[in-house]
Amino acid sequence: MTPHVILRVVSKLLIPLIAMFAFYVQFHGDYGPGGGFQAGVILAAAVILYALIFGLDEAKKAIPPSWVRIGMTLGVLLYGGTGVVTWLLGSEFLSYGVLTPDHPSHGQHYGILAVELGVLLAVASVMLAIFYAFGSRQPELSDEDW
Amino acid sequence: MFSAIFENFHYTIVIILMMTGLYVVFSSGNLIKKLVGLSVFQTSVFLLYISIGKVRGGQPPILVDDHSSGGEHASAATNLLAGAAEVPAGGAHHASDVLYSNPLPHVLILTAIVVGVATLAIGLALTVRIREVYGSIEEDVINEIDYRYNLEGTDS
Amino acid sequence: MVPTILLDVGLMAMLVVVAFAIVRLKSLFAIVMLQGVYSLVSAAWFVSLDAVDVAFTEAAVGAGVSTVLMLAAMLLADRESRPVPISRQIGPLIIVMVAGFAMFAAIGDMPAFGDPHSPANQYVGMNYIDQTAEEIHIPNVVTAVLASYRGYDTFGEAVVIFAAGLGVLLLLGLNGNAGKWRAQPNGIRISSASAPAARKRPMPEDAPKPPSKPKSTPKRKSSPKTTRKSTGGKS
Amino acid sequence: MGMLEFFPEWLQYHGAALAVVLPLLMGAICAILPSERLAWITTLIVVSICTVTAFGLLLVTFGGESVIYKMGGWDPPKGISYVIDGLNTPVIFLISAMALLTTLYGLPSVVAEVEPKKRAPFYGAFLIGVAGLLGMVVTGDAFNVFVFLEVSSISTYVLVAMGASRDRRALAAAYRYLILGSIGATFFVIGLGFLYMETGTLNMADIGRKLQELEGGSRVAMVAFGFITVGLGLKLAMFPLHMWLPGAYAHAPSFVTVFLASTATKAALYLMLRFSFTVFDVSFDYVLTVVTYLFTGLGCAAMVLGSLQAIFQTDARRTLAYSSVAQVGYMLLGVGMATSLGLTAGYVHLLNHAVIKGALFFALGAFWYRYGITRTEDFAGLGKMMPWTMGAFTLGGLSLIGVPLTAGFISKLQLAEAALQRGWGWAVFVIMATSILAIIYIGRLILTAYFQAPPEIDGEVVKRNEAPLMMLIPMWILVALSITIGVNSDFVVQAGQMAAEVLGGIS
Repeated sequence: MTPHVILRVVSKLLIPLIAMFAFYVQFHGDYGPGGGFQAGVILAAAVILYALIFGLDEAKKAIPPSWVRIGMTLGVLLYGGTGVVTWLLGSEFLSYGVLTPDHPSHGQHYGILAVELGVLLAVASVMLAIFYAFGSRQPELSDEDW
Repeated sequence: MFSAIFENFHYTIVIILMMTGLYVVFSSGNLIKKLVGLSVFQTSVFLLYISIGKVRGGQPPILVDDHSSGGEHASAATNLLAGAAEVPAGGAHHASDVLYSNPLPHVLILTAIVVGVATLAIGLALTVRIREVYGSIEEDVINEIDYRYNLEGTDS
Repeated sequence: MVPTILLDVGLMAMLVVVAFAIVRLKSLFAIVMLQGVYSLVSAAWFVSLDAVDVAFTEAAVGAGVSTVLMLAAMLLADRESRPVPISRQIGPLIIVMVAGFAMFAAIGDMPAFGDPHSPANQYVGMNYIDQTAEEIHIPNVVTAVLASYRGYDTFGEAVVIFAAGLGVLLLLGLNGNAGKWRAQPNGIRISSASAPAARKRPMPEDAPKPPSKPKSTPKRKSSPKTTRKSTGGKS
Repeated sequence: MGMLEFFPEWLQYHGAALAVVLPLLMGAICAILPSERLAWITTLIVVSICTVTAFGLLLVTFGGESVIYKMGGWDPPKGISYVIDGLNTPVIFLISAMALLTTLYGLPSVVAEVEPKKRAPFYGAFLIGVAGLLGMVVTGDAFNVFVFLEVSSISTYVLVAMGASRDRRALAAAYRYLILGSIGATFFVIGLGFLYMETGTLNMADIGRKLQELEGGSRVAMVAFGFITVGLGLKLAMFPLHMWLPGAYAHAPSFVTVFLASTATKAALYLMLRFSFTVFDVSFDYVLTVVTYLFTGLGCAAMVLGSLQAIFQTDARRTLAYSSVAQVGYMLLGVGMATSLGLTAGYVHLLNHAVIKGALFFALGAFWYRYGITRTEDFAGLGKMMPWTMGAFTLGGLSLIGVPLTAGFISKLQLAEAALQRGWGWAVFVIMATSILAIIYIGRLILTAYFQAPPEIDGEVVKRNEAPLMMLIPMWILVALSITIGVNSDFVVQAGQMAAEVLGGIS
C-alpha cells in the first residue's frame, strides 16, 4: 500500500474535514437541511474513504468490527431509550415535552437532539458494518477478469 | 383523459418513470439488475410523493422568519430561540406571510429512502451468497439448477 | 417562473433517458453507475421541488451508499447481465402497462401540480408549518415532524436500518466468513435426497464431496451422527 | 371480565406501545449478547411479557372498549396513534402467543439449524420481526403500517435466508421474497400516496372519515384502493401473487417457518380487512365490487388450485405451503361475502388456521430435527419412529381437512353457514371439494407414515427416536387447542363476531 502518495496525503487532510462536516450536518439539522441520517452516512463515508486508501485491515484496526456491532445497538437504544425515559416520567412514548415540564418546547429540543444522535450512531455503524461485510468477502473473480 | 395528462405532465412523467423501474424488476433475469430496477422504481415513487407536496411559488419548509441560519435573514423578524420565552403561545403566526411547501411528504420520503437502502443492502448480500452457492446470478440458471435438483433429488 | 419549468423539464428528460438506458444496457457496471446518476438527478429535482432534506438524503444514500454497495456486490458477483428473450418480456410489459394505465386514469381527477389548495396541501401537512414554531421552536419543520410529531416512524426507520445491518452481518459476516457452517439433524439422516446446501462448484479450499459434509459439527449430546443416504427410504 | 382487575391500569393504556417497543429494543440488545442461551432467555422473557400484555388488551376489548394511544403525546391526525379495538387484539394475541411457542421450540431447533455464533443475532432478528408484525397490526396510522411492514419484512427475509445452512434454495427463496415483498410494499406506498393526495391525512380513521364525506372519492381514491389491495395481496399471498410463499416456507429454518406460516400472512390479511372495510368502506361501489368479485373469485381459485398443487409436491413442506395458499383462499372467501356472518367465518378461520398450521409445521420441523426428513417418500415408518410427533401431525392434519371435533371443522361450518345465508350454495360445494383434495394430500403423508415400514440403514431398522420435550410441548399445546376449539368454539367465534362488529360489512 505504498503507492498513491497523493491520494494518501489528500485523504489524510480530507477525512477529518468530512467527519467535521458530518457533525455540522448533525447539529445544524434543526436550522437547515440535514440531520442524523445524513450525518451518519457522511461519517461512515469518512471511514470508508480511509479503508479505500489505506486498506480494509487498517480501517478495521482504527474502528474494530466489534465496536461497529455495539454502535448499531447503542444507536437504536439511544433512540428507544429516550422514549423509555419519557415513559418513566409518566407520559407517552417519545413525548419529549415531559423532559422539562415547565417548558415543553425545551424538552422537545433535548428529545430531538437525543434521538438524532441515536440515528447518527445507528446509521454510521450500520453503513460501516455493511461495508465491512461486503469488503471482507473474497471475490471469486480476479481483477484481470474486468 | 389525454388533456389531463398534458396538464399534469409532472405526474405523467413520474408515472412513466415508475413503469420503467417496475419493468426492469420484472423483465430482467439478472439479480443485480433487478435490484437496480427496484431502486429506480422506489426513487420514482419518491418523486411522486414530493410532487404531491409541492406548492407553486412555495419555499422549502424551513421557517425563514424565525431564525437566521446564515445571518442574512436576521431582519426585524424575531430570533425565535431568543424571543420564544417572551412571545406568548399562539401569538406567533409566521406562516401566514410566506408560502411553504408541504413538509409531510418530505418526512415520509426520508423514511422511505432509508427503508429502500436497507432492502437494497439485504438484497445485495443475498445476491453475493447466491453467487457463491449457485455460481451464477442469472435467474434462469438458478431455476434450472433447482429444477434439476427437484427432479433428480441429488446435486450435480 | 419560466426558468424553473425549463429546469424541471430538463431534469425530467434526463431521468427518462437514464431510466430507458438502464432497461437497454447489459453491462452491470454501466447499469449501476446509471442508477447513481438517476438518484443524483432525482436529488436535483427534489431541490427544485423544495424538498431540500430529501435531496440531501437521496444524494448521500441513493447516489452514494447505494452505488458503492452495488459496486461491491458486483465485484463479488458478475459483470454482465444476460439478455432476456423477447418472449419473456411480454408478461412483464403487460403487468407494467396495467399498473401504469391505472395511474394514468387517475390523473384527470388529481389536483393540479403545485396547487396550494389541494387536500394534501391544506390539512395536516400545513398544520405542521403553523404549529412547529409554537410547539417545537425549531425552524426546520421537516426535522420537527421527523423527530417529534412523527418521531415514532423515525424510530421504526432506525430499527429498519439496524435490521439491515444485522441481516448483512448474519448473511455475510463482518469478517467475510459466514455461510460455511452446515446444519445437521440431531440423529440419523434418512433422506432420499442429499441436502443441497453446499456450493455447486466447490471452492478450492472446500472438501470435494459429498456436498452435505459439515465444515464444523455442532455439539451433540445424543446418538452419534452418521451422515449417509439410505436406500431410498422405501421398503 | 373479572380477570381485568389483575391487569394494571397503566398497561391498559400503554400496553399497546409496550408490546411493540419492548421486543424492538430487546431485539437490538439480543444481537450483541455474547451467549446464545442468554439470548434465548431474553427472547423468552420478552415474548412472554408481550403475550401477557396482549391477553390483557384482548380482555379490554372484549369488554367492548377501544383505546387510542397517542405516540409522542400528539393528537391523532398530527401524530401517530396506536388503536386497540376488537379487530386487532385477537391478532395481536395470536402473534405474541405464537412467538412464545416458537421460542420454546427454538431451543433445540435453532441449535440444529443455525450456526453457533449467529444464534444470538438470529434471536435478535426474530424479536425485531415479531415487533414489526405487532407494530403493523396495532397502528392506526397508514404510513406507520408501511414502516413496520418493512421492519418485519426485512428481518423475515434474513430469517428465511438463514435456512441456507440446511438447503441453499433458502437463498433464492429469500431473494424472490425480497423482490416481491418490496414491490408489494412499494405498491402499498403508491396507494397511500394517492390516498394522501385525495384526503390530506395519514391517520386511518381520519382517512375513513374524509372518504365518507367524499362518498368514496374520485378515481384517485379508486386507484389508491387498487394499489393497496395488490400491495397487501402480495404480502398475504393472495392467489396469483403467492409465488414467494412455497419457497420461503419450505426452505426457511423450521423455527422461522412455523412463525411465518402462523402469523405473517395473518397480519397482512388483517390489514386487508382494515383497509377494505374501515378505511375504505363496502358502501363505496368500487370497494364492494372488488371485495365481492375479486376476493371471492381469487379465494376460490386459491382453494382449488392451491390444493391441487399441494397434491403434486414431493416435499412435505411445500405441500403444506401450497395448502397455506389454499387456506388463505378460505379466509378470502369469507371476507368476500362481506356479510357479518362471512366476516366472522373468515376471521375465525384466520385464527384457527394459525393454530393448525403451527402444529403441522412444528411436527415437520421435528421430523427434520431427528432424521433430516422433508421429502414425502421419506415419511415411511415415521409413525413408529416418532409416534408422538406423528400423532400431533395426524391430529393437525385431520383438523386441516375439517374433521368434526377439530378447529378446522368449526371454520368450515361457519363458512358454509355464511355462504348459505348469503345464498351462495356453490361456495359450499367448493368448500367440500377442496376438503376432499385436502384429504388426499394430508392422507398421503399420514398413510405413508403409518402403513410403510421404517427404512433400514446398514441392515438395521431405524430405531425410534422421539423429538425432544421442548419440541413436543408447543406442538401438543396447539393440537390440544385445536381440539378444544373443535369441542367448544365459543371463544374464537366470539372473537370473530367482535371483529365483524368493527368491520361492519353489508347487512
